[in-house]
Amino acid sequence: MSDAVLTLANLNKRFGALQATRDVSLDLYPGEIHALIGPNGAGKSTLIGQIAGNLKPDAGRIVLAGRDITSLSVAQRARLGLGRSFQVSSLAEPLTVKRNVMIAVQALQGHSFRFWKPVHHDERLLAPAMEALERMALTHRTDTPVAELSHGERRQVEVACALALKPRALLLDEPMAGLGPEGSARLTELLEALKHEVPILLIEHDMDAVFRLADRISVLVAGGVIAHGDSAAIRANPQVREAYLGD
Amino acid sequence: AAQAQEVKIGMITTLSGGGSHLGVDVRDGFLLAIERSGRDDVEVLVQDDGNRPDLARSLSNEFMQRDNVDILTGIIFSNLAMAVVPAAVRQGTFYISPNAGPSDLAGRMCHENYFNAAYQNDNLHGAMGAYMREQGYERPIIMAPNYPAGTDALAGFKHLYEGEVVDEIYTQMGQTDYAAEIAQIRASDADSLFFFLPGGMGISFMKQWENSGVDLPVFGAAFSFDEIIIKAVGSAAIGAMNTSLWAYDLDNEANHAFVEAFRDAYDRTPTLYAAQGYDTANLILSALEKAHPDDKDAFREALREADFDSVRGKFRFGPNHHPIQDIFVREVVEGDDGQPTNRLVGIAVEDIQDVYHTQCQM
Amino acid sequence: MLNVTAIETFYGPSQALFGVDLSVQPGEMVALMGRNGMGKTTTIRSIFGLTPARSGSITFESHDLRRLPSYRIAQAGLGLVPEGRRCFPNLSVRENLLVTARPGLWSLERVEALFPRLAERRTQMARTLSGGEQQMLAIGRALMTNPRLLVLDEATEGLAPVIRQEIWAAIRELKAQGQSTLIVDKSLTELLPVADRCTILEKGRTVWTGEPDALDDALRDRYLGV
Amino acid sequence: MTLLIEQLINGLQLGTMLFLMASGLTLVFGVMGLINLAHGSFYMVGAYATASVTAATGSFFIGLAAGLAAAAAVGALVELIVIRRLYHRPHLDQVLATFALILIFSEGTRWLFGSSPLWLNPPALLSGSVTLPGGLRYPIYRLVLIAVGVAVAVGMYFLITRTRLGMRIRAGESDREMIGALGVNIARLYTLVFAMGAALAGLAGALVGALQSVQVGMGEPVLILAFVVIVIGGIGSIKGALYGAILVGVVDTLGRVFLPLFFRQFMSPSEAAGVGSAIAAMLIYILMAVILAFKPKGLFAANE
Amino acid sequence: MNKSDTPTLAPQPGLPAPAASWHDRKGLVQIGLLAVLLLVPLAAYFLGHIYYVNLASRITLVAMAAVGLNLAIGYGGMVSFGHAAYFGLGGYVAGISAYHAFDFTPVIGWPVALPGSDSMLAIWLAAILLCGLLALVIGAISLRTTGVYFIMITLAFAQMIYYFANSWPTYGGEDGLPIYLRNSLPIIDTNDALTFFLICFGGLVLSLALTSRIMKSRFGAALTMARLNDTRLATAGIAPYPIRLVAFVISAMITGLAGALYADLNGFVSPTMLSWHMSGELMVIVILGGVGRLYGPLAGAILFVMMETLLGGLTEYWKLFLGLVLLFVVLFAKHGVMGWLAGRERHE
Ligand SMILES: Nc1ncnc2c1ncn2[C@@H]1O[C@H](COP(=O)(O)OP(=O)(O)OP(=O)(O)O)[C@@H](O)[C@H]1O
Ligand SMILES: Nc1ncnc2c1ncn2[C@@H]1O[C@H](COP(=O)(O)OP(=O)(O)OP(=O)(O)O)[C@@H](O)[C@H]1O
Ligand SMILES: [Mg+2]
Ligand SMILES: [Mg+2]
Repeated sequence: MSDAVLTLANLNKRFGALQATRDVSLDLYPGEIHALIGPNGAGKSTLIGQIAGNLKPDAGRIVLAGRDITSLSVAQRARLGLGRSFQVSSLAEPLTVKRNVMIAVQALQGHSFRFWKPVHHDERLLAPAMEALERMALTHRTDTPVAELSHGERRQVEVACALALKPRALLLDEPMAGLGPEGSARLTELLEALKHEVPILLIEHDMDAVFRLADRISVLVAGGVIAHGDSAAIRANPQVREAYLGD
Repeated sequence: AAQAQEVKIGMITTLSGGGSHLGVDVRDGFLLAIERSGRDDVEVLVQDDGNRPDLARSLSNEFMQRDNVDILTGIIFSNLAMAVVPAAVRQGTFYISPNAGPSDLAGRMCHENYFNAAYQNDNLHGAMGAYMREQGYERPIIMAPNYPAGTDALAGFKHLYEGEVVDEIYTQMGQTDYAAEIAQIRASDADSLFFFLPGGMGISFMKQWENSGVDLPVFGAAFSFDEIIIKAVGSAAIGAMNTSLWAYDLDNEANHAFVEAFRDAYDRTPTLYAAQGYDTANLILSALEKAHPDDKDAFREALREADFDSVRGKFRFGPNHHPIQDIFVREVVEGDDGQPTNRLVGIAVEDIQDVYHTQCQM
Repeated sequence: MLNVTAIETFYGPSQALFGVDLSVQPGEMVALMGRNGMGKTTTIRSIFGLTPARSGSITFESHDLRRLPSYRIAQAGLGLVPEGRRCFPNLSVRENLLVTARPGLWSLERVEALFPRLAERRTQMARTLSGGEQQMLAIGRALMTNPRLLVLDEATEGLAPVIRQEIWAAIRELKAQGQSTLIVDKSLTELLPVADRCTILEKGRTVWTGEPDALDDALRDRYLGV
Repeated sequence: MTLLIEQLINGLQLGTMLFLMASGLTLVFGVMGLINLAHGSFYMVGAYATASVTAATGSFFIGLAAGLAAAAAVGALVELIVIRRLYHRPHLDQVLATFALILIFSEGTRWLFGSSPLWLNPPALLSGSVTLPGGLRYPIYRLVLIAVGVAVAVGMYFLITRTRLGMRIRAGESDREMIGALGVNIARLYTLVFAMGAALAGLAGALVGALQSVQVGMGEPVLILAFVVIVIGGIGSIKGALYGAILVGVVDTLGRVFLPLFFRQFMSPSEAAGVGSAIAAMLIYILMAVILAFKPKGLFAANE
Repeated sequence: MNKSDTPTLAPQPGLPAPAASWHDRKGLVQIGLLAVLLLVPLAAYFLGHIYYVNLASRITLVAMAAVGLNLAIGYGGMVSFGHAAYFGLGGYVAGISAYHAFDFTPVIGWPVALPGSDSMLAIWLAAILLCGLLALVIGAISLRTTGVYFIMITLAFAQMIYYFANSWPTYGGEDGLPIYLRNSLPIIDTNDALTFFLICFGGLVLSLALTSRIMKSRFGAALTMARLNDTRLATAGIAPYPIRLVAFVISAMITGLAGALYADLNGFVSPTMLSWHMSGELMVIVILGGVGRLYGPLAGAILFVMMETLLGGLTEYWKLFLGLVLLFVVLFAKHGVMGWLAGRERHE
């Protein structure tokens, strides 16, 4: 088990009286897509928040590639290779798509205290950004301000930003939400290819996609993991059917 | 006389923002005198400094460098005077102060081209100290805002009071609530209160003082008791004694003429500041009769002579070009119209001279 | 009851709608479809006067909606569940429901019965709700205005399958009660069976209108990418 | 000891005065998301209207009513003409526009009323002082101010948290477009709120004007203090404004009195008075910086 | 932190576009502004109107202070309501240093005796360093807060310094501190109005160039992102706090240098330079010119100072008209004077 890229050990988080995550332990292995499903409000986004560093866990440990990152800041974790997308898009609206992606590349290439060289036509920033956009089939939108994108397109930009970080582990919070059937299908394909480069922790309510993509599935209900297994096992689990899947 | 050439006077004064009624009165008094002189070769340019030193400084440059004025005047507040005067007089322009007389300009930094036609800042406070001593008050408590003019005021008071004061209270600039200070005064065993709170601060203080139930005789300098301020304070001001270098009921011919003319022209009773503005203008006019400012030495000499009928009665300059003059005591009483007004009581100190003239080397 | 004819809408200088036609009859449920970025949301924004159409006509019963400010449009009887939920984050769940409520069939009790989770979270601030909870809240909030025409923009996005089923059940129930609805949703399997009519947009134009049954594979492939 | 108690009451009273000003500001500021530097102008308008109507009619209470009405009317007018165009604009534009309004109001008032301060005193009914239990003599008018402040606080709290109007106001703050699309005439609502905030400022100006000098620019120092108060309390929170105001009032009062006494332990009285009052002047700013350094959203951060 | 709980304080300009070129309207406007600022005082000097040269110096320095502030407000989204602290500190550095040089007394006697100096170079360096240091301390604390809280905490620090200067008697307290002789430079005669103007003008051009260059760099890209969406920046792997802090410090340094020159121009420094009115005025100039526009502060300063001087001579109620003009600009020239002259900023 020691080769896990990302290990969560007994993460706990409380909001007042609400136990948002309860003793959650998970592993993410190279080459896999690990899906995290569960009812609305189960604590999935809260968990991602704790992994990415936006929320501080009350107890528990997070280990990325053998390194304990529990006490690191969001930015430090990102530089160590944690990429994420937000459930509700969080981009710089007035900037172009390209610029939104370039900032991730810039972080990756080292510190940002360079005051002199213009970034404007810096190929070292531009090329990797374009590559990420190409993967999301967004090249026709590179020079459009994000504010002018449709909902679905923004979701794609989010994923592109995460990819540009060349992450070691990718946390995707409902990347399919808002995508049309066509977009979903394309993203499904992409993720399938991508998982060989970077393992993905995927939160998704689109069960067609989840069952098709996930190597393993964990089911989170009321903050705790109630089931764990491959698609078939989860599909068959009566508890999961009742709490989440329905009939 | 040297009337052939035009004379330009630049007036920088505070016409907007805090303390603007002082500037308005100085200006009105000054212009009244010019008008009454009937001289049409004297041009007065007026600019508003908004009570800001940097703007005042820039305006003085404008007057000197663009308009080539011969004489500058008008500044109300000491800190603005400090920003403008030293540089202006060094460049050879005359500055005649109608109000502010900071200690530095009277002493260390005095200059041959600088004249003060009003007072040195300490004059009124010191005179009140002397007056209170003479009246037999033994335990005054004294109060002023914590800024140079405030600390100078209290120092000036103590200098001529020549006794122990019960306590000194420093308030904040622009403070509006004085409940805490009033409680402190009540708790002390003082037999009288002297305060220096110019402008709105004095109004607030007096109003709050009235309702507090503390019953001590109140003394101050004219700055907190000019006709405009006591009208705003109302009944609370009645009975307060204040020192002034002038009173509208001062009995001399120049003054009668001035008060009447001012009331005619502006439909209000002149304040101390109007009188100072008027005297400043008359001082300048008297010198112009003898010399043109282009002839600097002659003009300076003419100013020194102070050969004009001051509304204060007598007036002369000390060696540092600050006045040596009588300081009067006034009491706030209810006037004929039911509104408070000042009534002349007597002379507090005759021929007072500031202490800084010894530091002045001209 | 709702008639949209040939509207053109601009975001600043860039045109998003190039002639959308759409109508909803009383008691009818109309599905508005199209790929990402084709103008579905823009059409809805134009109906509500949020991004006013520059030309064309929009009428609702006797009202000319293009002449009304958006609050009058809502008062005329349109209820909106916007894309992206947009609950009032600084109001509690209950306050969100009550803040714009108008009297009618739907009351706090009925909405809470429809979404029991909202009842559990009654006093929580909406900003701290999970995504799905917020979605329920947005639907509940629109129902509380007791609209004659309900407009749902991606109302089931991000919901757990069970909940989604519940919401679809609720939508079907609303339909059974004769509620007129205009609906945008990407899950065709759920949408098509309930819809009475479909309108498909492409590049800001109405390109097809018809019964769901008439939506054959060729059309789907061409306009919806499935 | 009595002195300490008296000073505490003084602090409380200063606090309630500040609260009157701060409550309107926090309402407009927190709730409508508008930085309104011109709030101090409404304070001035209230005081001027009260002073002139009192002078004309001889009745302070008629004057007070006029002051409230004038401030509310001016507020509504300003909202309709200027503020309305600013909601969707960046905060900085609001700063510039309301700064311009300050200039216009101040100089406009000076044009109308002249540079001289106006007369306004508390009504005879409320002047003089009473003896409190414990033998302390205290001005009646100040006690009335405390009562008015508390009443306004309770009323406002109720309005914002318990009424539909309050909910709509808050909803409008977070998403103006949405509340409109759900059928609320948000524009009218905002005019109402703005006028209400202005009326509160006018009330403060009228009441406080009777204790201070009614003059042009009287609103500016109070404005800054009111900002300090709402920031310490947490923007948008009426409760925060109340506690913040009382905290600032008490700290300021006690600082002014006791710091000079404190420094007397090691300096001459003159020096101690100077140093003490210099630090006292900085005290509330130090207080604010310390509070924000530890609680970056104020003591009672709203919406959390 | 997401958008709904942090009001965006600054409007949303993007990175500055490439340097002014002859081809576009913006470039023309920028070059035009600089040319007017340079040529008018030149002409005035040779026609013998020293006053206009000094007026131009004043515009230049106010503009430069505002350029500093613009870096914080416009580009960094940090709405500082306390930049007068740096402007005034710069001024006091010049004043105090000159005061001691004049008196031959040390500025501090311990641990090392530091003599006063009337050399502008030394003063500039000291002003820049001290302002940077002060901004580092103030920024480190203030940047923990956001939005309106940031506005107020920066104001709080500035007010502390203001009250301190006001009641500290050594350097004149409220009366201020005169600088009898303008500080000097080797070879050059700084007392000559035109020479002094050219020094100021150089400072302005330098600070404009610096700002432009910085905003095009990687640091600028990060700062822009910190302003627009700091969660995104952090998620991308760059911590927003140090980026902001550094920008804040640079901004204070520019404003501080302008302050030092301003004191020399006036021959005088007083607490007014530290007051919140000064902070407000700088802010108004930035907004008036166009927030986050490189040449906005210059356009704003020209307009503001000109209005102040022109209206002041016309009527006692000039501030009323100033207010009306400002109001008109906000309501009808949406993106400030630069927006009006040169069109909206677009992002590449
Ligand atoms: N800051 C907070 N304060 C209080 N409660 C919170 C906070 N953030 C989240 N919660 C609560 O924690 C629970 C878990 O929320 P979370 O967003 O993680 O759910 P989720 O599993 O991502 O749901 P969804 O699939 O609907 O997005 C929810 O009930 C939510 O209301
Ligand atoms: N605020 C805006 N400014 C400029 N253009 C916009 C804006 N919002 C949307 N657009 C453009 O208008 C077009 C239609 O967008 P709209 O949001 O209506 O699409 P949609 O059909 O709802 O897509 P989705 O399924 O992704 O939500 C898109 O091309 C989009 O880029
Ligand atoms: Mg979630
Ligand atoms: Mg859409």
